[in-house]
Amino acid sequence: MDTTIKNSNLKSEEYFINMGPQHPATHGVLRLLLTIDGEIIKKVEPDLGYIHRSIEKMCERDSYQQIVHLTDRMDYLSSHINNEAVCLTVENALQLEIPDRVKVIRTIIGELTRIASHCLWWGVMGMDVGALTTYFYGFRDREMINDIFEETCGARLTMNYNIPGGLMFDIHPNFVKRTKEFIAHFKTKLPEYDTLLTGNVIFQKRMKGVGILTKEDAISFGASGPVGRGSGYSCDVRKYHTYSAYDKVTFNEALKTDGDSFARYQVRIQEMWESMSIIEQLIDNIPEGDVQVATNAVIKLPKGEFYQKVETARGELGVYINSTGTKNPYRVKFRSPGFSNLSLLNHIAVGGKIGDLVASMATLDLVIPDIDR
Amino acid sequence: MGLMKDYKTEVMTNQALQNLISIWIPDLEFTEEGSQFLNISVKPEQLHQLLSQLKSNNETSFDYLFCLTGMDWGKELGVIYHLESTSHRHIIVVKVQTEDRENPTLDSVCDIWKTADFHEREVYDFFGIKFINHPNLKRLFLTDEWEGFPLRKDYVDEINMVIK
Amino acid sequence: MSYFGDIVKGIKTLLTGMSVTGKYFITSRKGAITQQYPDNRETLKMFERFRGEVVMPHDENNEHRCTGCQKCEIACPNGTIEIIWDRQIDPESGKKKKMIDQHIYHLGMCTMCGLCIEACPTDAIVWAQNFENSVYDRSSLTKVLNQPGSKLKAGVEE
Amino acid sequence: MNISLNITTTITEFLSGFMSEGAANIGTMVVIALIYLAIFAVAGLYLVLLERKVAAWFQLRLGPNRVGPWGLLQTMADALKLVSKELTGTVKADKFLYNLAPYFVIVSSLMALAVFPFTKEFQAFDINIGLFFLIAISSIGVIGILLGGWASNNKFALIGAMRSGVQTISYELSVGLSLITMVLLTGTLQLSEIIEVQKNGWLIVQGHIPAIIAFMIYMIAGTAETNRAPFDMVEAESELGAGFHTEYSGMKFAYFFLAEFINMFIIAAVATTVFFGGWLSPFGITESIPWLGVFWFIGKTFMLVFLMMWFRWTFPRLRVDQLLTLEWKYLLPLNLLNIILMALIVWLNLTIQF
Repeated sequence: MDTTIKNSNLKSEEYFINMGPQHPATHGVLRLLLTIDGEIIKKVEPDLGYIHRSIEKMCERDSYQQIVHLTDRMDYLSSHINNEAVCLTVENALQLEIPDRVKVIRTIIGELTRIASHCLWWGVMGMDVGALTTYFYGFRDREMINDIFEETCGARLTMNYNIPGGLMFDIHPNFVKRTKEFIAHFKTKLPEYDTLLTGNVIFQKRMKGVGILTKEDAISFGASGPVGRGSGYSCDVRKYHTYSAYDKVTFNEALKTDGDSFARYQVRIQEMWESMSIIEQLIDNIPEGDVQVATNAVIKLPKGEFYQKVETARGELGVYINSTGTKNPYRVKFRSPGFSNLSLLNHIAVGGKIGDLVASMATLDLVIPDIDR
Repeated sequence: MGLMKDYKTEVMTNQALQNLISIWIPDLEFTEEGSQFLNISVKPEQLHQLLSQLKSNNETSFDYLFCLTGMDWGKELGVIYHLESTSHRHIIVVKVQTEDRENPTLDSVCDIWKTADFHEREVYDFFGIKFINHPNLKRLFLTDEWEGFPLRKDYVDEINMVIK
Repeated sequence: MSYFGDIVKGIKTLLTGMSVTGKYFITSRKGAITQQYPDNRETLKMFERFRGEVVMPHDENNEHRCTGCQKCEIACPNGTIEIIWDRQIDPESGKKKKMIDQHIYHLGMCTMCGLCIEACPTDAIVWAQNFENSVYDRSSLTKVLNQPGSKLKAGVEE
Repeated sequence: MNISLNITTTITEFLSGFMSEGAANIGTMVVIALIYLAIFAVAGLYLVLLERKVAAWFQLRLGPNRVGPWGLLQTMADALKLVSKELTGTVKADKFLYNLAPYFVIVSSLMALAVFPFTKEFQAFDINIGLFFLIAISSIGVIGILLGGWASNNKFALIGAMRSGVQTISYELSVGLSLITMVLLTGTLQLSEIIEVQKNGWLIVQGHIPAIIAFMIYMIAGTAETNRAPFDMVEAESELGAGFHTEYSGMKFAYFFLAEFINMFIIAAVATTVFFGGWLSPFGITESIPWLGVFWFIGKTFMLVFLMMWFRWTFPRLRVDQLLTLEWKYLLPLNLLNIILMALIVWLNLTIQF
């Protein structure tokens, strides 16, 4: 769209506007310095660090069991998957043989986490584009998952259910029943998400062709998760670097090639269906067995470097542990999906309106503690 | 959809990678010890050449920089690049270190992978490594007036750091 | 004509959207998903695994199971638990042994990770389901878990 | 019934019993103004409550239920709280305009209320250009919003105000044209006479197809006129924080807020009068009891208010350029076509009359 006024003596100036750190659309304490010409975005510069806790430095003084609970506080919407990532790294380094029961339970809870995270995303994304009611419908369904977590893990968000070597304790006797109830419930509610929002003409106008990210840019910017897959970039860690019980189940990788906000939206909706199918395949076949393998009370990793990728609800989480053979890691690095996804915000928002910025930011699904770590 | 995609692609072996890459630049150090990937140690002056070749070469085509880690090895500062190829699906790790702790400088790889922009700013913020040719090298997380680089091993902050 | 077709289609999608909210409006009498929190205190029951705060159960003789081994203190990532102990003469055996004086728990620093309870070899500390932890003064978040005058239950240490 | 429902004459007659004619007229004005102010302050508050309750029911919540039975006094308590709050403002604000803006908004919306016939003869101001007056008055409110956004010296407020200006100028056109379509059918602008015409069937039935199209256009444009979702570009809390009233607090904020709800009532009341027969009961079932007209008028209006709330709690918000596309590419051409269609129908006598 050509927005310049030709042959005009009108003088216009670009101006700065401070979006955040307290702003409804930034979902936390992200601060964006916008350069705007009228309504058109010229530049977006994120300013981070408002809740940086330096988890990486804290990890250097903690034991390996203690690191796990810190990762709850990174991407709190997929805390279980974060825990799993650290545990997998430690287990691989120690070359522990993890019981199948643990793998299956981890996978089920991981997929439940993904659904819960996407439910919340759907709610707040609707709110960002102005449909306030979606928030409550999304939360209604997420609430059931949170109850399942609370009953089994003892906490709703920061679960800390994994320990290196397995799970902290066995699943609750009601777990299977409640999960099946949830799947049955959610199968009736997810189509409602589509009727309420997906088909809506206003919503489609707001989303289609907004925040376009090409496949090449997606790879170059290190986009992962639904953001990458919305651009046609096949990047599902569960497929390429399979872990836990993902090799035992069949599921499709949700892929869309448009690269706009609507594609990212559709990818997430489809991921919820895939997650449900994964849970259904596993929930009746949880193998019997132990939920822990014995580890030393003080875990010492062998000297070396260990890297583990997992697929959180937001994308690829990498855990890099550099060990010198002591009980504390020498260096821990978390490659968080949100950090890379945020870095492409400037790229996709420039040229759009303020409303477009909000819409594309909503489909990036940023969680600020994940970026700030 | 419906069609099951084949996710098992032919991966170049580490040995083949090593053979290929060692032709480009002679004095690289290769090791697989203590790591699940092939590690390459490179001198700072050859870093940019190696990395751009790793990306542009069709046989390697490491187009996905999935992790950029700043490191403090005690004596040296450095950066670890984790690279993956989205077409071949092999992974390689490139390490670079500099012994200059007062004014460490390395080449920026922003022009090769755009994601390096933020990651290098993070490394600059926490380790104080300056990246030459970085378009916008300023503090990312910390305030501009912050003194010191917190993730270095010799950083001391008696008020905020709780040491057990 | 696609111009008018678009209008009709657009209106149709809007009406389908309204049918969803309309359905919930009509059935809203069935009950809300929200809870009337302070009113439902009696019926509100937390799950038995819920991590509210760490407590040390005492039996009717005012005896606890904590031997003062400090494993919880070591396991805690945040320095939430402090154990003050000294060697006292055990009245039964007459020997000097390690006994807790105070098991201090800083609720304000606790992240509810549960590592201390996993670490405890004698099950002396457990989770309580109380979640109403807000207080007016930060200092009242520091709690002493063993009751005054309590002592170690016999037979725990074996 | 001996007491005439024509309140103006009733009060004037009563007052002229003990004062001169001029004084009585002025007295009447003051009394009626006070009555209207009181009624609509309360009505505005209860519209806010209704909105909150309706929103809650759409969203599976309970809504306000703490203050008074079923939360009926909630908005009263809110108003009390707002009155007692400090009036803050920015340092470099244009103080005079900043303080003036809320009054512009609230006065313009209160003025429009005067012309509605709530039931037969129960009308403060039966002007013969009634509809024209309404359209004119309802455009004044936007000046208040523009002033408020400009004078706040806040960029978010300014963006909101500019959006508001764009939006109101565009949609004013559709509101006017869709009403003119109906005027073709009635042949009068006077609201009381528009209702008289509808004794042979509500206009939405009389004018059938073009009337229904006009009604739909009117409701869309009317919703936009009140700056409510899906057209709440002006506030757009996920984009602009709070838009033009970012810097307002206390009672000044409450004026903006109340004005929005009274405007919504006005838009719905105009639609009731023009499309749904005003205070006329369906099929004339309660024609013998004129005061029941108030019930029918309010009832119909609230149905339309509910419709607008339903829009708000279902739809996402449009983007600012889409807002203009909708108006200039869809509503306006359709409206012009619709006028021709209506003219043809009136000319060929194809209206449905009972």
